[in-house]
Amino acid sequence: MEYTITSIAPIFLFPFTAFVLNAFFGRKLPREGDWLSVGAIFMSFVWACRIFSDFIFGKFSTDYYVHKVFNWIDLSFGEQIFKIDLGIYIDNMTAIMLLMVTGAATLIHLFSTWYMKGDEGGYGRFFIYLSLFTSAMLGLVLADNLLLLFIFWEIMGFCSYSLIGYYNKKERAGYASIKAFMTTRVGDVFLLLGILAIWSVVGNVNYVDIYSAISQGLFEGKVVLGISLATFAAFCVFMGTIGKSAQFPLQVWLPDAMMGPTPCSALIHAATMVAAGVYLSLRMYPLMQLGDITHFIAYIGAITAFGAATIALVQTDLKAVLAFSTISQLGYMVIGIGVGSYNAAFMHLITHAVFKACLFLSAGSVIHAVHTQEMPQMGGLRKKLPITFMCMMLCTLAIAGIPFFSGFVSKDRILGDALYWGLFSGQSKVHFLVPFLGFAGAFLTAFYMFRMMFLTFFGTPRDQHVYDHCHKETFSFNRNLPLIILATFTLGIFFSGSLTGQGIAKVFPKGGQEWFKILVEAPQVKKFESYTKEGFGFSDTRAEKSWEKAHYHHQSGYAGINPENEEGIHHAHVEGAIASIIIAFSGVFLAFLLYIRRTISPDKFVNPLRCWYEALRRKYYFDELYIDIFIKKVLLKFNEFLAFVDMGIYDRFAIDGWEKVNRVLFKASKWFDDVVVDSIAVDGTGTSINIFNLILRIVQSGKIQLYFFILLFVLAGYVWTLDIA
Amino acid sequence: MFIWVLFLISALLILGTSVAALVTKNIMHSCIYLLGTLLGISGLYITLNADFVAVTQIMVYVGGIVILMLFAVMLTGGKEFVSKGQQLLGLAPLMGSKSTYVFGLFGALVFGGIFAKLISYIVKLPIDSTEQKIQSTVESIGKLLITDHVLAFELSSVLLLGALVGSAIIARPRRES
Amino acid sequence: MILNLLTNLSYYIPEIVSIVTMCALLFLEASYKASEKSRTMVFVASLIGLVVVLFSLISNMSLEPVSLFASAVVVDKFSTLTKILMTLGTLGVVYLSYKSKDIYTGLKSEFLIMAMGVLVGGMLLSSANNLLTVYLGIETLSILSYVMSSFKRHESSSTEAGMKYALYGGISAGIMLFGMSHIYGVLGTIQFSEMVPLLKELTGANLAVMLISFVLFFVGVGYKIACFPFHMWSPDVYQGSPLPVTTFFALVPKFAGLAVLVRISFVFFSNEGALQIGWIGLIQVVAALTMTVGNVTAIGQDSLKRLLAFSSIGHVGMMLLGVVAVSESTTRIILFYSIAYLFMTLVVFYVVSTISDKYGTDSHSVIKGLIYRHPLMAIVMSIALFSLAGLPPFSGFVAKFNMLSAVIESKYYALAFVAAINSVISLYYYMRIIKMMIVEQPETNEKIETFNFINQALITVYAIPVLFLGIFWEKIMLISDGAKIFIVP
Amino acid sequence: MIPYIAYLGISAFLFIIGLAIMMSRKNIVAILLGIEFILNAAALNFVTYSKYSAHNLDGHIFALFIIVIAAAEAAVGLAIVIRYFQLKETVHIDEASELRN
Amino acid sequence: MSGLLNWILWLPVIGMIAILFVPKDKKDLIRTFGVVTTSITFLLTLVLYAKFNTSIGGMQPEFLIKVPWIEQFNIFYSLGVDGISLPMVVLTGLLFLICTVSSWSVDKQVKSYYVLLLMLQSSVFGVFFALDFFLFYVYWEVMLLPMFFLIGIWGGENREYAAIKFFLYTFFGSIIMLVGIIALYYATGKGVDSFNILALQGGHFTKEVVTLFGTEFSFEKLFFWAMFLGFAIKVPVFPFHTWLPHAHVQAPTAVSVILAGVLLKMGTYGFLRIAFPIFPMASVEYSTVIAVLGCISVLYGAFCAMAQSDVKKLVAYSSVSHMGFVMMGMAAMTVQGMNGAVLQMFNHGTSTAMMFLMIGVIYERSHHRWIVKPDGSKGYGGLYSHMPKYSIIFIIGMFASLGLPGLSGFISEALIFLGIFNRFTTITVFAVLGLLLGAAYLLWMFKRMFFGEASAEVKSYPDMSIREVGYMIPLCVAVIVFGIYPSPILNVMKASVAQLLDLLGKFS
Repeated sequence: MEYTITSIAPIFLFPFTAFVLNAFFGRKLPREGDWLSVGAIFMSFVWACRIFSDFIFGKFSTDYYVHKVFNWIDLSFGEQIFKIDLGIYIDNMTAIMLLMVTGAATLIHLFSTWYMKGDEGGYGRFFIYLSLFTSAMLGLVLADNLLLLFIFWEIMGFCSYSLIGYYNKKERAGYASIKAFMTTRVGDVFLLLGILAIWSVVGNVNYVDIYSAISQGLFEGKVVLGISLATFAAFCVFMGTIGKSAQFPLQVWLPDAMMGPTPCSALIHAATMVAAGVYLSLRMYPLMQLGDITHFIAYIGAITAFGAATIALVQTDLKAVLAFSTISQLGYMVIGIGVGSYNAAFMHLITHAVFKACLFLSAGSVIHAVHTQEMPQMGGLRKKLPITFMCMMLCTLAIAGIPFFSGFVSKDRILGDALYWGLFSGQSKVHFLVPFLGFAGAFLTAFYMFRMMFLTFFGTPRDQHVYDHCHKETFSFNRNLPLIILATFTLGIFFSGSLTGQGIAKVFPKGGQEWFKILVEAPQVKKFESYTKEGFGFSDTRAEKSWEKAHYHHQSGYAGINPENEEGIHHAHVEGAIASIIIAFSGVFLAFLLYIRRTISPDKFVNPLRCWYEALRRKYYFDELYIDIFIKKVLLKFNEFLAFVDMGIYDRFAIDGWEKVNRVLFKASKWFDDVVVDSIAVDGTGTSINIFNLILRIVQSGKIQLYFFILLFVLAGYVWTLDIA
Repeated sequence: MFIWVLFLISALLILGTSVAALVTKNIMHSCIYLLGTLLGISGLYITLNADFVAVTQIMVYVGGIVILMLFAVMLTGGKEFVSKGQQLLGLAPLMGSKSTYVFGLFGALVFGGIFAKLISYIVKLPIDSTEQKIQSTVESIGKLLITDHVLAFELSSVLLLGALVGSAIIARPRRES
Repeated sequence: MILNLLTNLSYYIPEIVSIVTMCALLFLEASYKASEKSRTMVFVASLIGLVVVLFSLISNMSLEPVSLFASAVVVDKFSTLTKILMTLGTLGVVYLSYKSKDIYTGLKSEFLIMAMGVLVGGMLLSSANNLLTVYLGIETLSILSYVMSSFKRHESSSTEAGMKYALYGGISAGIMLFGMSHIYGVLGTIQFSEMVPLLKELTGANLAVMLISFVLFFVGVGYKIACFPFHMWSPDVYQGSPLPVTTFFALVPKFAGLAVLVRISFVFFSNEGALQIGWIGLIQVVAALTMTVGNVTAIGQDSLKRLLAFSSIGHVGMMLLGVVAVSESTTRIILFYSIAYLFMTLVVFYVVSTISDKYGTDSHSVIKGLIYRHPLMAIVMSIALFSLAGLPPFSGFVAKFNMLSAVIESKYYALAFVAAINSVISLYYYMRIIKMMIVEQPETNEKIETFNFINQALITVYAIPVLFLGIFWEKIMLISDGAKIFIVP
Repeated sequence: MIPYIAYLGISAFLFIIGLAIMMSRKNIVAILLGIEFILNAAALNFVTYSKYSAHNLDGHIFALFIIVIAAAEAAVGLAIVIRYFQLKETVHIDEASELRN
Repeated sequence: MSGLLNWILWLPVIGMIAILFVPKDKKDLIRTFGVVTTSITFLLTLVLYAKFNTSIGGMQPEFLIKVPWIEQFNIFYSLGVDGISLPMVVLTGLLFLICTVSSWSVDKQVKSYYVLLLMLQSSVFGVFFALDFFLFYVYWEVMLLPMFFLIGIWGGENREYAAIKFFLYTFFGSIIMLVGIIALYYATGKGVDSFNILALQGGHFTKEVVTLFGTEFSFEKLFFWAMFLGFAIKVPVFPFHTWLPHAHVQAPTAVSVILAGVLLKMGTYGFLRIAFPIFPMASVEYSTVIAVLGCISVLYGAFCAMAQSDVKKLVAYSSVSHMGFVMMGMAAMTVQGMNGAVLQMFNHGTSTAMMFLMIGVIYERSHHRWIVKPDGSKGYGGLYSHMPKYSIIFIIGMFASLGLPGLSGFISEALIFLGIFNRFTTITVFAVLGLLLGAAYLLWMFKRMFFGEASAEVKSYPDMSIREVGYMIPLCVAVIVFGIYPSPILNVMKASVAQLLDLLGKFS
């Protein structure tokens, strides 16, 4: 079966068309066109399934990809050559992403039709943005180069902005939307710089060209701003990830982004957009390695994973807990990238997308039912919302890293790789800090997720009014079906091909392998060494070359330092798995003690650590640091200062100045004439010679003798300067 | 010898009266000193063989302009504006005040500079100083006035006519609305 | 020999006609009682006389250049064209004076007499070819001007203006004479044509004296055209004088002074050497300073007349740039500039005169919101002001363009930049007037109805060349190009 | 033979005196008087040069014209001064600064 | 076809004369005349676009017009169009059409307003068409006159100051340029081609020397700076930018649109048409300075914009910032950068026009433009929920302006950055911050104006009328279409740009 552009593009075009149609005619359509969006994304899902199945069952190889290129901008004329080609690039990773995105999006769209119902004036708008967002995300996944990726990346940012600011009558929504857009934009700007840096070496930013350039050593010896260009580019690209995936220190936007409607949080701020940052880093993994910033990445991930988890401990807002848990989980993915756990990081991306989407949708279901987001006002809801509770529980188990659930499979593999990376790969033992923080974070995750569950669904209603207000949940197609489907996919078996992720049972035919491990490998730049630009083009390259087999270890999917030491990796994985199981359960147990049995009062922890607690509640003062100090005190003051200088000083004095000087001199000379000369100089004649305002007033003072004098004076000047020799 | 004597007398007259005209307090005296200077100059003209010019000088200047000036002084009251107690170093009040002196002195100095430069070159001029025979210039001047300088001669009448009419217009006491 | 002097008298018809007109006016004025009728008669007579002068001048344009009266004067195309300009300027002023309230009714005919006298002086000056005629010309211009500027006999300001003019004129004439005397002393002659060959052979002390003397000589000319530092009388005099007189001063004496300056520069300084370097250097400095002082001081003037005085100083600085070049194009560009300047000035003064007649003051505030009160006047005035500032597509731009190109052709780049910056400064104060006329709201909504059809037609006629010469300037340029200085061999 | 520089010196002296008068006296008539000194200085120069270097009578002619024109100028100038006095009752030069910036 | 340029150039004048004969009181007739004239002109520019031969780098021979004007000086009335000027011409046609429509609500002295507007259009076309230096200069200056009056008469409270400032500033630059023009005339020996912009191109003056104050300067360098000053003020580049906020704030809506949309482009157009090709050596040598100034403009404009509480002033400063990008793109002297710069000229024209039109729309309702009033209270607030149509169009304009991919601003900025990174890496790193700041001030402004509850006053504003939406739609379409597919513009310009780059390449 041949892939043509027309057989792939619909994935992107369906939601895009829905967007266009809804944007123009949405208001005139029945139900404001929501069916159009849902239908479109479902069609995309079907298409994605087709591609996925092709990739899984058709070839089942790591080397399989489709690359279509078409010319977007061609500035070449004569000797001046410049082209920008855009294209579609599908390999296994893309196929999986497509499936995840379309699947999650379909379900979330569906859920939205329930959740957003009755929202006056905004219902249609919501679906417009949702469609646009989905198409952008699909475009990003399909893109074959960083520029196109960047384009969709930014469009997603725009959609995120719009959806966070969806409730535009709330001032806070406005703040949150700007904060989200601007914070990610910081990362975006760096990403753009990274693209520029790469472009300056490679001549374009196609993934394959970048890999090829890396393998050919084109980056070597290039220096930018005193550091190696590779490091610079890698750092900049990773900054994109930091911004989009809400990593430290740009994590501040994501909690506020919860101002948006819950389905949009589920789709954008949990499942897809934030994961796009990780996706970018995965795509550019060879560059990260070349630029030697993997340690940096690992530490950023570790700090984020642990720090966000600590903050999540004290949140009382249901969505805020989820938001911080999202940040934390994204931190794990980033740790995965940093430590070389490529495959597991991507897997965690997918699993996280599923369970976090489900968590958010469940939260949405709860919030919609009780009309509050504050957990202290909930409690005991499991009787009123049984289906939601069940789904949410499954997801919580997954995220907490309980065995047999997807979260365990992926997170544990990341932690195992991190353990290997920190302890056994032969580098400094100091780096044990990364797995340590990872494990600590895992413990906290288990704790706070169950804290959330316990506070929400267990115990007795704390606010009877809210409880009474909540209707008993009955199965509804668009409310519960998405939850159930998503919850189903939190089972680890779908991802690992085994129950534990440790190869207990094999499901798929290609013996002894998890399908993830087979399908997803770190990009092997060596394969692209012989690649030349002409080799690609407008054709399907599937059959053209049989690439060399991958060099990495299939067993572990590990791509970091010393991947050959399979023994060590395996060893670390076993240790990691044991540790994380213990940790997960102990976390759950602690939560149980605190919030169900109440044998230990939370105050026991809070009181001695009062200031720490306060810091957590204030999210480590990042908002204060950024907004109050950096933006308000520094940036705005600086701006006001500059604006004042510009209009008040520069413009007034340097530009209008000569006129003002004239005026001032005029006044001064008048004063001089009237006061000084008249009172001090004899006779009040004003005939004293003052050079101060020679040209202006005294000169033209109407006193003819002064005129004479000036005449003579200047004349003498002329005569004396005459060069007679 | 006559020439030398005339020259010396005229020169002394000029120097003396001109300085006096500058420093005197009284405007009327000043006019009279001007008269002396003009006479001195006509004396110099005589030493320079310029008989016609000398005579015209006396006639026009002495007979016309100075009288005009005197009339003007009389018509305007002849005040010299000196305020007491503000004179230079409290010494003899000559004609002005400190500032006017500063002013006049400065001006003179400045122009003195020009002269210094000019004269430093003029003394180097190769000028023929041989004695010439004294003869009347009236006839030649008359000829020149109706040949070479006829245009200037004729057009100066326009000037004089204009000046005449102009002075009449301005000084005419008639008041219109 | 005497008859020989008269053979070329036909060249001198314009001057003779002017003098005759002047005398005729005098007689007319004397023989009729002061009444509206006699004033009209004098007015018509002067118009007729001026038109005849104009036509005779135009017919002179086709004649070959000659020197007359034993080389006392030269009649060449340059001088003839300058005379045409002066006559046109006088013509423009004649009607202005006739209708202006700034000149007492009883003095209107005297004004015309004086104006004819000044015109004669200007004509003499523009074709002067020896030191005596230069002196006589300048003095004729000056002395009659003193009278003209104190025409408002009952206002001390006017008299003060005349007095200042006289005093300043006296001192500068004295200095000029002093310089002339040394020129005469060194060269032994007062004829330009005899001086030229002698000048070439000068060396040492002679040359030094000569240079200084020429600088002193320049004082007299510079005073007439009001260039720095001899300009200081002009704002006071312009402000104090009646408006038609100010207009007249802005045109006729300036053209005459420029003509003589150009002639001197060409006759004496067209050969390279120490003299030329000294002279050109002098003019450069003077030009730059004149422009700057004129334009800078014009900012912040409240009196329109005073502002225009300073602006005309600025324009003189511009015109001096043409003298700096001393090249083939000098006469052409100076003449073109003068032509452009003539019409712009006429328009501006015409409007200012009308308005200050109406309100009795020439302060800025009276032109506020002129566009609402008399659109035509405001539009024409802004065209003229834009033109004065040197904006295309008006004639002022072409004039400035040519001026700059002459300077740049001679590679005086610094001067060109100074000139450029000066035209920005000048734009600033012109814009303030335009702003007041067009942008600001009027203080009263009263229409200006005294401005009748003849007036409207007249300013339109004045404004047409301002616009037309900005676009189709080739013809005039060719005519001016033909007007070369005739150096008597 | 009298050295020509003597004449020139006298004329220069006169000139400076004239300037000094013009610049320091406060009476307008006195200033006009100063002009006469200056003009005379110039005329004296002309006549001197006429004898010593030029050997022609152009200098004399010039001097004559200077005298004539000086007379005209003085007449007009004095007329204006008198007019001014009639209007302002003063001939102090610094009072005459009505026209100024 | 050869008369097409003449038609485009003189049609507005014909319309202007026609309006002059319409009585003052028939306001609608005058407006109709104005709109008809500009729409025909716009159609003609589209015809020009359609007839354009993209494979020719230089002037399109088909459209060249050359008639002697002043033969004595070798001045010609000479018009032509190439790939660099064509986008500007089309933009001019479009924006003037929109402006005449949007000015329908102007009620003060309608006749003079339309006369001046059409006069302005003709002179702007003249600048873009002129191939004769003298003609160029004349149009360059003539354009100032209607502009002065349009700002001065129909502007805001402080209009007089703004108008004079605009006029003087520009005049200062252009008069210095005039010195350069004349110097070139004499440097070429007053020949037939001395005022011919095309013939002057190619770096004929690299060896000439100029003496100024006794020091020798290279002719090329000295007069490059003269031209630089003239164009940089028009662009405007820091530190010559201060006229812009005043002019924009005070100008009426349509004039702001023209000013930002077209007139600023004349500065950069001047660089591309005149300064670079005529003085290639100096241009290459001083490209760093241009880039640095561009970068400073970007940042400085953005910083200043952030501190503004007047929305129009904010957008005005954003223009400074965006034109800084154009300068940088030109300074890059690479194919991407240069094309990006020209594209940015076009795109900034559309996006900033949108912003100004939108501000005009709200101004007509509220009669103020404060984001935050001087007393600290909110100027607007809640527009989003109250005026949905307005908000959506505003969002499109705003995001196009801040460079959102998919809208027009992004691709040109990206091209510029791609072009400049290799040459001026450090500058790029700083300039990229401009994108960040650009987003910051625009979004912050948007937040303050559009979010929150609508006050009673805001609730009294009607949403956009059909006319208002009507004239916004072409711009929206342009912003979106050229954001997604910029090739229709890039294709016409690339040959000309390539030719320019070939020339510059010889000197780098």
